[in-house]
Amino acid sequence: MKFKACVGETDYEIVVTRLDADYVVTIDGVEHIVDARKLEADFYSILYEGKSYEVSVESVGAKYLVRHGAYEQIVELADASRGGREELRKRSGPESIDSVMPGKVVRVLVEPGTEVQAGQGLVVIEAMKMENEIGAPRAGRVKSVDVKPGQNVETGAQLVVLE
Amino acid sequence: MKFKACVGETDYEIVVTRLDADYVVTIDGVEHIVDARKLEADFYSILYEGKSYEVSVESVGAKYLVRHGAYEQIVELADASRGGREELRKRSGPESIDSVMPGKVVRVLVEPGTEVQAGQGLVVIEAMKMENEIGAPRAGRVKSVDVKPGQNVETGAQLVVLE
Amino acid sequence: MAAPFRKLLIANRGEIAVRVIRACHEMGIRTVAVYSEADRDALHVRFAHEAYLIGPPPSSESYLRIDKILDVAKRSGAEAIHPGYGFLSENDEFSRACRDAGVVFVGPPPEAMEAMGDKVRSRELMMKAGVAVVPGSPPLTDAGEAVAYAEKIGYPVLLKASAGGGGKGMRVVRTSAELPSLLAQAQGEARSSFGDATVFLEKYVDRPRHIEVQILADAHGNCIHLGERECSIQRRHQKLIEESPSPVIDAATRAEIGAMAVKAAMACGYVSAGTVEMLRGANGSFYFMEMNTRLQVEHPVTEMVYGVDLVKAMIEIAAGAKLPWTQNQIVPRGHAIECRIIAEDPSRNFMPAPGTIRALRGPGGPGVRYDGGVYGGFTVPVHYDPMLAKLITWGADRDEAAARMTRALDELRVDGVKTSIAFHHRVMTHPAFLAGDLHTGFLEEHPELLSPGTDPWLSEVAVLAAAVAHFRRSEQLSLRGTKSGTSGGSSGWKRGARDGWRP
Amino acid sequence: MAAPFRKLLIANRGEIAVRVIRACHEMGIRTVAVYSEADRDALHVRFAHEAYLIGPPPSSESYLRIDKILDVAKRSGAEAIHPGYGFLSENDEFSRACRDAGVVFVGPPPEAMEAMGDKVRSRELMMKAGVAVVPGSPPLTDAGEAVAYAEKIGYPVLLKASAGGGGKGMRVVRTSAELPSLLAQAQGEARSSFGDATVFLEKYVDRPRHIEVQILADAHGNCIHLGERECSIQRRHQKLIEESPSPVIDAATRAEIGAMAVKAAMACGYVSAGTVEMLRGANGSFYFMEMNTRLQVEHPVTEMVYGVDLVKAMIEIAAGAKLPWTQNQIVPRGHAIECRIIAEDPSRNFMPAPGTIRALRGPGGPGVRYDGGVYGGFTVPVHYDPMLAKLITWGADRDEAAARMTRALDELRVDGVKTSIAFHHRVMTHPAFLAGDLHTGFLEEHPELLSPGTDPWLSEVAVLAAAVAHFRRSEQLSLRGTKSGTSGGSSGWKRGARDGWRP
Repeated sequence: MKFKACVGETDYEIVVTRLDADYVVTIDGVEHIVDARKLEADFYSILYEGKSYEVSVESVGAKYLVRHGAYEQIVELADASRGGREELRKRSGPESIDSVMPGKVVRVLVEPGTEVQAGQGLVVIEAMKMENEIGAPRAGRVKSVDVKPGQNVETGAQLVVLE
Repeated sequence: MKFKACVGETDYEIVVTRLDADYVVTIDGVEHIVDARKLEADFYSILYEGKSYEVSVESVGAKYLVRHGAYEQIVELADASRGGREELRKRSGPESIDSVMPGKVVRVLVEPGTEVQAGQGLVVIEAMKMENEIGAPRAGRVKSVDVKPGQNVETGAQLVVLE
Repeated sequence: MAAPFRKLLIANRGEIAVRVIRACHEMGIRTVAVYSEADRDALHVRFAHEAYLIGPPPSSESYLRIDKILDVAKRSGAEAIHPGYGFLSENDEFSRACRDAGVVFVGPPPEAMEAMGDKVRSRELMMKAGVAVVPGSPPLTDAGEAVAYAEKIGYPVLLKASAGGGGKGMRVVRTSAELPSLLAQAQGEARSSFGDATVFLEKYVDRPRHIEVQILADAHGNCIHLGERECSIQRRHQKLIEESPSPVIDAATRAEIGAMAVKAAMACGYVSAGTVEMLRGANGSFYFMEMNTRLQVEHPVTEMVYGVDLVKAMIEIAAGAKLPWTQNQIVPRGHAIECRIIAEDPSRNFMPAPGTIRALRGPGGPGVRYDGGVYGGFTVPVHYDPMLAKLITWGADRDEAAARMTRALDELRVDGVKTSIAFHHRVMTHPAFLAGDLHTGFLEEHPELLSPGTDPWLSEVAVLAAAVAHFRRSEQLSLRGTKSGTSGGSSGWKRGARDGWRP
Repeated sequence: MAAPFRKLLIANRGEIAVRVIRACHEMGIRTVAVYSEADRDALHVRFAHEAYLIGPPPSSESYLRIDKILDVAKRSGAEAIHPGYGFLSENDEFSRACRDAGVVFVGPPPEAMEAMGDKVRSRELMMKAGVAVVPGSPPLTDAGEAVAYAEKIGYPVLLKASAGGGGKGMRVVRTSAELPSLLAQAQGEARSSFGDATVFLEKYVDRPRHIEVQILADAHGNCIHLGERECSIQRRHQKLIEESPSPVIDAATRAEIGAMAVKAAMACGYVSAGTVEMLRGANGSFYFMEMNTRLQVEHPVTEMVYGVDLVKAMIEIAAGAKLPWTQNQIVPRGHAIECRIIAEDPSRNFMPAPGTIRALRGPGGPGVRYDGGVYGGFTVPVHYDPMLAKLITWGADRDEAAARMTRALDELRVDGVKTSIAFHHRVMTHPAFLAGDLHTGFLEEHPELLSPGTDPWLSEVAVLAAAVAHFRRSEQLSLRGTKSGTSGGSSGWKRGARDGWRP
């Protein structure tokens, strides 16, 4: 099986095959014999080249969040037949700003048409007894505001759309 | 749902129904509202009559091994339409003595035809670096010996049959 | 030794409720938990001997309901109530209601609580007792008055809630322009957190260390201190990492500030465990900040260094016991550090990250104490504090305690929610932390601590792990595909059923 | 402080391998694990930085293979090897092979190990040094000779393996009739455990307490003791529960037996951590039993009471460091108890109970140390020692340590295999244990400790829990039944497929 991996700004060509109980993972032509044991859901013990790692691997679509002890790394994977990084990155048009936590909307700081700067506050959500300002990830114009003060929202709820 | 429960020498008549998220468990006519939450496989948090218990409940056929902290209790359950204790207890004829652990047979102390007393050693199995004598649960005559010294056995392997 | 009470109710939740339950069980006291609808599966409910539902998730309808809690105490026959920290722990009305209901409140008498709980009154009391305080204002009525006081004291100034604690309703103000909006924010937070919008101003001491002294007083006039804790590493004025002793306090200073704390406690007729919080300026001068009339989150570091169980001591004192120690029997050994493991995302300015904990593994081995309030499978409610657990390590010296914490953080695994674990790991290995160069602006000074570092070697491991996981997932998907493929798929059956075909 | 080694190999498995790995990681030393085919998923493999397979499950083909272990040390670049306890830890040949291979052995020099490792030689050495020993025989050649010595010493006598430890090859003999068969058993066990069938006889002291003294010696001629441990609660001559201090040893006696232990260690040129085991007769007299030239399983109780990390001390000493303490800097505080959590069934005479651990929850909170070697989901191999974990508690006094242990045992949950948890719980609340009335026949004297007690109240809970579980299971079964019923069953589809029907 072939695919592409992106870590930060770096791309890798990956080939994975099985070898008995192990995996052979080739990264940019360099072969690694990986003894990976799935010990729990999303949790592996990995031995390779004498080194031992406990890693948790959570996937969200094509993104894998890999944690080893106190370190974490996001690895994006894409089918090698498609465009790799380009495919992973292509995003344009209006951007939905979603709540990253469940909570209660306490204030809405913008209205449709407001021009905002990157980092400017859009909505304030109270969760875990704290008020948290959700800011604009980039400059733009508010296309719609989809919540009202006092409203309870879940994680992923659309708060505002930027265009 | 109706059934009988036996704990040690005591029998109980049990009726269980659901009441919203709770259970109504009637023991010998006395009703208990039980808030039982299954938190893991075979593990419950139980609240009833103000008391809180964490219990693990492992079932082996009609037997339930219930543990709460350092206490444990075996509860046998049987369909009320059948004979209860009598049904649970009816066992006769030859008895298979099975290994309670995986290990290696180091010595066989009896042969077919040997008359044994309750507690008398039948087979010695080495496991976890210790020699363990498997004794006769009751007096009887050895019908067959099903293992040989040097043989590896798994838990549940038939060692000897008593009649 | 007979148990001081037969049964005790814990008017709290989370790790501190579990902490109090543990002390009670060791003392042979039966425990009564109370819980909101959001906490049916919480650890304190599971660990207590008894548990009673007291209302819907919002604290105002459950953990802050004095009537409901006293009703449970009555129904269950609890003889005493431990309030933990937060919620009703510094509410003198609750303490009085317990007294009126004939239930022992495990904490100070309401009069001492009232005197010390109001920051304005406690400052006045301290000034009278001759203890140094930070220059400040009386309670503020409007923005104009606030600007006037701020200019008199000199910027930067700190807005603080009169009734508050834990950083709620606190704001640093650096210019008069931002004062009105920050004042409104502080008042709003004070109102929603404490039901009292009163705030006041204080001189903001630059590069201050947060140093606090633990005291224990009995009802017989005896009071001792158990040295200091340093709690300078904070976000939003809330502590993240605490330690005992402070790297900058020597034995002579300890005796001096300890005596000051005892004097403060005695001045208000204090009984039980309490904490006198001070700011230590860069020049070594100490200012009284406030007295917390309750058990502190960070009490374990003192327990590990002094070999004393503060919760048990509070319970014995509440039952009328005399302090079993004199000041000179209280001897420190080694060093302890606590990290508060919170469900927040440090790289997003400590934004709360509630959710379901998929898996949790606690650390073990020598010198490690783990006080948890959650478990794998538990959904962290959005209604309460984001603290999941406290990890405390002890070492023969500060270096060993920090190295042990680093090791324990490597072992601690909380999957499913964002936590501060990796952040704590970075702090424990940071040169400024290891040098003991701390102040309350530590994180602003070292913003690199907020973001995960990169390690080219670990990138390789991450790629390998993701690749294997991806491969396994694809294998499973294609396995399912193959199965349904060879069997002709389920659609054949469905069609057959729809067509009324039966064998 | 620079790490004493860059990389260290741990020639062991289970909890002690994890313990050594933890010490190394705190010291900044990279760790190398070795594992047999049965241990791919073991915790020590997961925790170490590096891990190498050294052979099939039997110890003789893996953990006892000096050649393979030294080969891994060479390949991985490990500069030192810690042997843990058991396996090769008291094998002077291994110590020598390390020396020859230029790898530092973290333990005593082979000469001291050899002198103390052979029980017959060590007795001779002790007698020469003027330390009291239990009357005994030279190595026995046959049953006739054994009977003669036994009659000379007087029954009861104890058969012991010359090369052994941990109760392997030990038998109490009470009459001459049973001596020949017990001798054969002891010899057989000695051969299979240590590769050496040599056994000898000793006077069996009645109602003795097992008291042992921890010593630490450096290579510069300094040697100190860290007080005693009492390890009287045993089954099959293997310790189950240990504590420090002993409830019957006062400061003067401690100083006396401590000095005796230091003398014993100095007599053989000892370096590293070691333990001098003694029997204390009911009359208060002490007899030297043996010196264990390695880290003991029960070392944590000493660590908690003295605030010292013995594993780190061993590693520093192996790297040539001087002892950082003099005798008078070694001061005990409080009391610590250890329970060995084993996969055995106490109600079946401690029969081994290997299997798969379905779920495991470690205890937490103040004064609790948990040193585990397993985890939920792990299958305990049948090839090795049945110890799963050690639970250690500290208290300001013995009562508090025992109450805390009881509480921690309530929290510890190991599902899926039989364990000693409930047994330990019964011991911790038993009047004879709480009175400190211990001797090595404690379990024979109190056989009620081996069986679970009954509690009518808990029977009700058990019935309720079983009833709910049974009801849920039936519900699920009937739910499945209903589903397939309403859909007409899969048989229709199967027939359709078989008939070649396609949509």
